[in-house]
Amino acid sequence: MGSDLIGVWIAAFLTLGIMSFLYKDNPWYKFSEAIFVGLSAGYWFASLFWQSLHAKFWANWSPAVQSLFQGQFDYNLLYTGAGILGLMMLLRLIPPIGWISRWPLSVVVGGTAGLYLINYLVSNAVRQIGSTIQPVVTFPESIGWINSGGVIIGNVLVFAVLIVSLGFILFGRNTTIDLPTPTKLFFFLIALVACALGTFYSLSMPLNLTGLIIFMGVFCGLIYFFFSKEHTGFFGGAATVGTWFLMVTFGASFGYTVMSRMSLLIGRIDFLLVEWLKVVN
Amino acid sequence: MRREIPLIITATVGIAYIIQYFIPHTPFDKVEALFSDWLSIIAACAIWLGALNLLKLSFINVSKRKKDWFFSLVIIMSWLTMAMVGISEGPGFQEPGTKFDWLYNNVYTPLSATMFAMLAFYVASASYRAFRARNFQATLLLVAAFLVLSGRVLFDEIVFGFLPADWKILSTISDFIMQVLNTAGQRAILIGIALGTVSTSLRIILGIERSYLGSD
Amino acid sequence: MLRKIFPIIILLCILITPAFLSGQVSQSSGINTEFLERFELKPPTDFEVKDTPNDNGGSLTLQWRLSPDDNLWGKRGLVEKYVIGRRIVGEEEFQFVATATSQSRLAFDNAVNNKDRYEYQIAAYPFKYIFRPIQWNSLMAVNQMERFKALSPWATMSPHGVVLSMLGQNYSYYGSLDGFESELAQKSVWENFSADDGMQGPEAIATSFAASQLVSSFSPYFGFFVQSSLTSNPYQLLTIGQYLGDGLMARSDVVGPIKTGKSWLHMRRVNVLVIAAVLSFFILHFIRQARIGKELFIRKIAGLDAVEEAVGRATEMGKQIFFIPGTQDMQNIQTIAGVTILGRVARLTAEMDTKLEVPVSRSLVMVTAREIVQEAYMNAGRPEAFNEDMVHYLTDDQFGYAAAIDGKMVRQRPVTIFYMGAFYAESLILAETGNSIGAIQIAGTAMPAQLPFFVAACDYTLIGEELFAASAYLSKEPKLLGSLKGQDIGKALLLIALAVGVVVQTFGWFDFASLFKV
Amino acid sequence: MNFWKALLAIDRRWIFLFVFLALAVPMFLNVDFDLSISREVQGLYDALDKLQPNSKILMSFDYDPPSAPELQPMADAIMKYCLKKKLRIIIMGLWPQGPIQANMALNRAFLEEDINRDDYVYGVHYVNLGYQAGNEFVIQRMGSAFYEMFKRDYTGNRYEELPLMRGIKNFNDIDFSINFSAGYPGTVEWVQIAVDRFHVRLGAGNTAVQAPQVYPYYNSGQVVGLAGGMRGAAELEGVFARFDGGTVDYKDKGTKYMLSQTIAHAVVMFFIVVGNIAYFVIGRKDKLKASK
Repeated sequence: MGSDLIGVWIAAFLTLGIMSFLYKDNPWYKFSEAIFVGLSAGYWFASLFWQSLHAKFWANWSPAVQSLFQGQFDYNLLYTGAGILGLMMLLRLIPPIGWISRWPLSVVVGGTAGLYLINYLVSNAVRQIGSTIQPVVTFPESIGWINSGGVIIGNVLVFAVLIVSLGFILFGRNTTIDLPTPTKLFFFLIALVACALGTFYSLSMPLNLTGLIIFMGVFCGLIYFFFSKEHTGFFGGAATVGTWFLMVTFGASFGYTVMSRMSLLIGRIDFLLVEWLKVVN
Repeated sequence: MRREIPLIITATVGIAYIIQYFIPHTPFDKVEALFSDWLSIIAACAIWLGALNLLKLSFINVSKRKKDWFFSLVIIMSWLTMAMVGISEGPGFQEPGTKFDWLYNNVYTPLSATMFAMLAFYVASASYRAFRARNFQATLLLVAAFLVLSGRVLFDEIVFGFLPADWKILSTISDFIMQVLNTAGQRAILIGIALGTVSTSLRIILGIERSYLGSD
Repeated sequence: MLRKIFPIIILLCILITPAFLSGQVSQSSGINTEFLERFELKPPTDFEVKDTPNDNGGSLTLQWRLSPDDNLWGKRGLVEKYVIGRRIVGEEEFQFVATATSQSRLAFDNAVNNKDRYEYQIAAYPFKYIFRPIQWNSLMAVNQMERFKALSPWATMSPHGVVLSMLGQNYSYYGSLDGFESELAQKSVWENFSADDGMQGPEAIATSFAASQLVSSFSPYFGFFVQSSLTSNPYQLLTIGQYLGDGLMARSDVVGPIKTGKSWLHMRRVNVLVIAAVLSFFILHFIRQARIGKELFIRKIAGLDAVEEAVGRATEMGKQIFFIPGTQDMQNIQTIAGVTILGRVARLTAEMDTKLEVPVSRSLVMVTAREIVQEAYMNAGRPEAFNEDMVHYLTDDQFGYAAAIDGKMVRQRPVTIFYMGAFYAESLILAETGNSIGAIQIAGTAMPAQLPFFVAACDYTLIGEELFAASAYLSKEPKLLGSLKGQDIGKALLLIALAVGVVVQTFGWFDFASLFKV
Repeated sequence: MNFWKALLAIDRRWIFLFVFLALAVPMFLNVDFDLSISREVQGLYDALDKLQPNSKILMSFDYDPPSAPELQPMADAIMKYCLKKKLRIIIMGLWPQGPIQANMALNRAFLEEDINRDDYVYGVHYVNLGYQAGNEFVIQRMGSAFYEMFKRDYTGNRYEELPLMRGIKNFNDIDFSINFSAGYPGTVEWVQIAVDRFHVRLGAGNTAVQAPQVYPYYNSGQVVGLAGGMRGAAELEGVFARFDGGTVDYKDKGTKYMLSQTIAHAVVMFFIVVGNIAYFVIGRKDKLKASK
């Protein structure tokens, strides 16, 4: 029990030490930071030593070598190559032949490039395109995000987004929005009416609106990422709508991240109040 | 010699990786597992360079009695403690009850959890300071954040408590944002990233982009 | 006829009613013989075995249609699971391979070799085993190993304990392995097998356990270790019930023989191959064009025009520049993009004679970044200004690194900070601290979750693909600009595919999305 | 210097203090409220509810202490429910610290009066297989045989010595599986390999950051239920308390934190609003000055 108690006090000391940085940089923080840097570097050093060098290299290579002495060829002898590349890496410590460390480096970079080319193409591009291609008219049993009572709210939202985006792609010529002019106000009114009508009809129509919005968002978002064309005209309008989608995405991930981060802080405060000071049970 | 061989290695390894995705036949089925092991072995060797660099700079600070040299000493000591304890414990260094585990739980975990938790403060300060409805785009970001924030906690129960139980306005809106608008935006970003990655990878494999190899 | 059936129906109703009332199948009801007599489970049909395509052998795909008893009135039926047995052609006995839950139609056998030819059989198992109690003398309290051995022709000793040899036979095993005293063992048996505490005596136990739930069920194809430490715990109570017979286990026909094969091309991935080839073609084509000297237009990327200005400001103030290439290793393409940008920034700092510091969190990144910075200084004609320790390692740990950088920022007060690469949660810690010291911050990452924080706390942010475009834009090298143009063509093709796909899909001409299934 | 300008120029340390107090004070309050239960959490409950006693459930703990505030309450609640319902529990971890978190959840559950530690025998009713390195490859190889990946359990017992594990060869023998995940490797990998290739029924508990990536899998049915972030934890506790209340005290940290969480969100929103009001007021004044 004794070591537990010491542990809790050390943990509390360091927790407060890191938090003291919020006030300003100070020796307590510097101390905690130094411990953190040294300790975590040591942690990774030991982890990589056992989990990579020992578990991946030694555990595969040494039995292979042993069986080689018994006259059998083991496929794991290929790990000799990894060992040599690792040693080459360390040759960096000897500057005259340090350039040889580029060999293992190019293995890493080449491997990464090959792996990522395929992985990203498949999971980020091909799969995403595939799941964006949806029929616009379907008979969905239920639309995922709509709760039974929220159908009307949902439909208003869907139509608002659709119509405003479409309108802007067709009529917006600039990438900035000025103050509302009479034309735009008129357009806005039409959009409003259309929203209401759309909502009314969509309750009985088999439109896959979410699929349509997602399609539009992906389409416009990608247009924003065009580098070799000036963003004007139709292109500009679409790119602008694209940035709207991007911004909403950012806002949403911001909201989610806030939620997550706050939970972490709550966890820390819980540690201080419950585990350490025991003022709350 | 100093540049050509690395370029050949890069191309070979990269192409081998690509091929293994399309050909399941031996020997290509072994490529992925083998190279992922190789990469982590190389990285495990490289960490010696990093660790020595950290120790060297800290040691210089201490020996020259530079400003804050004491903290450099702390870095060295804590590095040595953790690395020594970890190495001496053997392959089961992370099992419960070991000294390494004790250090991990009582020193490392609070430090990293606190650093992680500090984000909460920074999030608050950033939202106070930086999230301004400067223009239409920024306003959209704000509104979306606002709606998602409110839809994920008790506001539906507290603010709209008077509505029927299945009329969860804020949750519905935030679900809509997450599952429709957010999905669309994320996909656009992801597809863009994929294309960027493909072209960067391609340039590296074909030796067009070679800056990572440095100079002769 | 009707008279005969009617009482049975009544009886069934009476038996079933408490089950509905209590919400779960009652365990105390006696053995349901009427059900037994009436019921004969139907086997799954159309059982097929195929070589799993697109692999390096070693796997077979098993498919079947559900047993008609599996799906009663759209709800979970009488089948608890399907048991699959396999034998090498020429062998007599089927070996147990796998079970699949009810309602499943597909299983894989990944434990076959490429040499042998196999035959398969599948059987539907009823939801609940129904057992006939066996004779009392085999419902035994084992207090001596020897006795156990003598009593049971199907139990043999092995170095690890007792093996009940059940291969090909229809026995199942009930038992409590956690008891150490006979009383305790008895108690567990009662708890597990008898819901009626009033029952006494061996007969009662036997009857009740016959209708009770299995502690551990296994298929007849199964060898089974009972307890490795039987000898040290002499009071284990084991009971063995005999399975009522094959009547309840509905076997399908035997299929096969079949052999696995290796394939040379993954057919389901041909679409990726085509897309990759087309993309690569356009990228390489435009790189070629650019090299020949064709002018290529690139739109402005907001953050990047600021790079020079930011470096310039640090020069004026005589302060430092920090460059943070993300917290991931070289095994991340964003890190590579980040250090490529570092090359251009280092060139600027070399030319303007500004102090550059690159604290990194991965050793491999340190090695690479040193190469790059050194080259930049050489190219700028100032190799003497390069010092290896401009690029230095801190720690591999995400937050340890963030803590250290925070400290460095408030102490050294750099004027300009670049964040280019892959970032996780540390992004905001860094950017907020950088903001609090009033530095100009330029960030770029392709991590969607971290972008909002960079957008909020930094002066300029490269979003996603812009990070990859940045090195091209900064260097204005034709080959890089060419690849940007190639990317754009790729994007255009994908957009067209998207639009065409939605139309085709809507009219239902054919399943366009399946072209993008991997 | 007018009021709004001063407000904008406020030292951010005041903000920090404000946040700290806003989160710490609700800790002292004990509130009980009925949350509305979302479909995805209800789905998780239904899936668990359908299991027969003695079904085998595989729990993968793929997180570490920094993410514990969000995930531990979920793990606690599910662990209590499974033990109470007499499900057989198999614990593993793809993150090194996961199995330790699992033991914490077990110990927390055994504190309940209804869940008597003596009734549960290690190796028979529950097993902790420990951590295995190799990320998604671990799941892949478990598909052919658990034994290959976990030759020994967390405390060093051999796989074949554990009565519970003897009847389990691979995913086919698992009735349900739950994954608590804070990132990579996590739910996404479980879905891609265990669900798509080996047809495991999977439920998930996620941090709020990860949950958005998992929602698509929930909508397509690859994940039968999902609890995301603190709200998910609170709902989970709520749903267990509502349908399975009795003497087990499900409402724990998830519910308790929820109030702090709500206040925290309110604080952030408040900051955004105040910041923007100040920004606009000052902006307008500056414009007025410029026009004069």
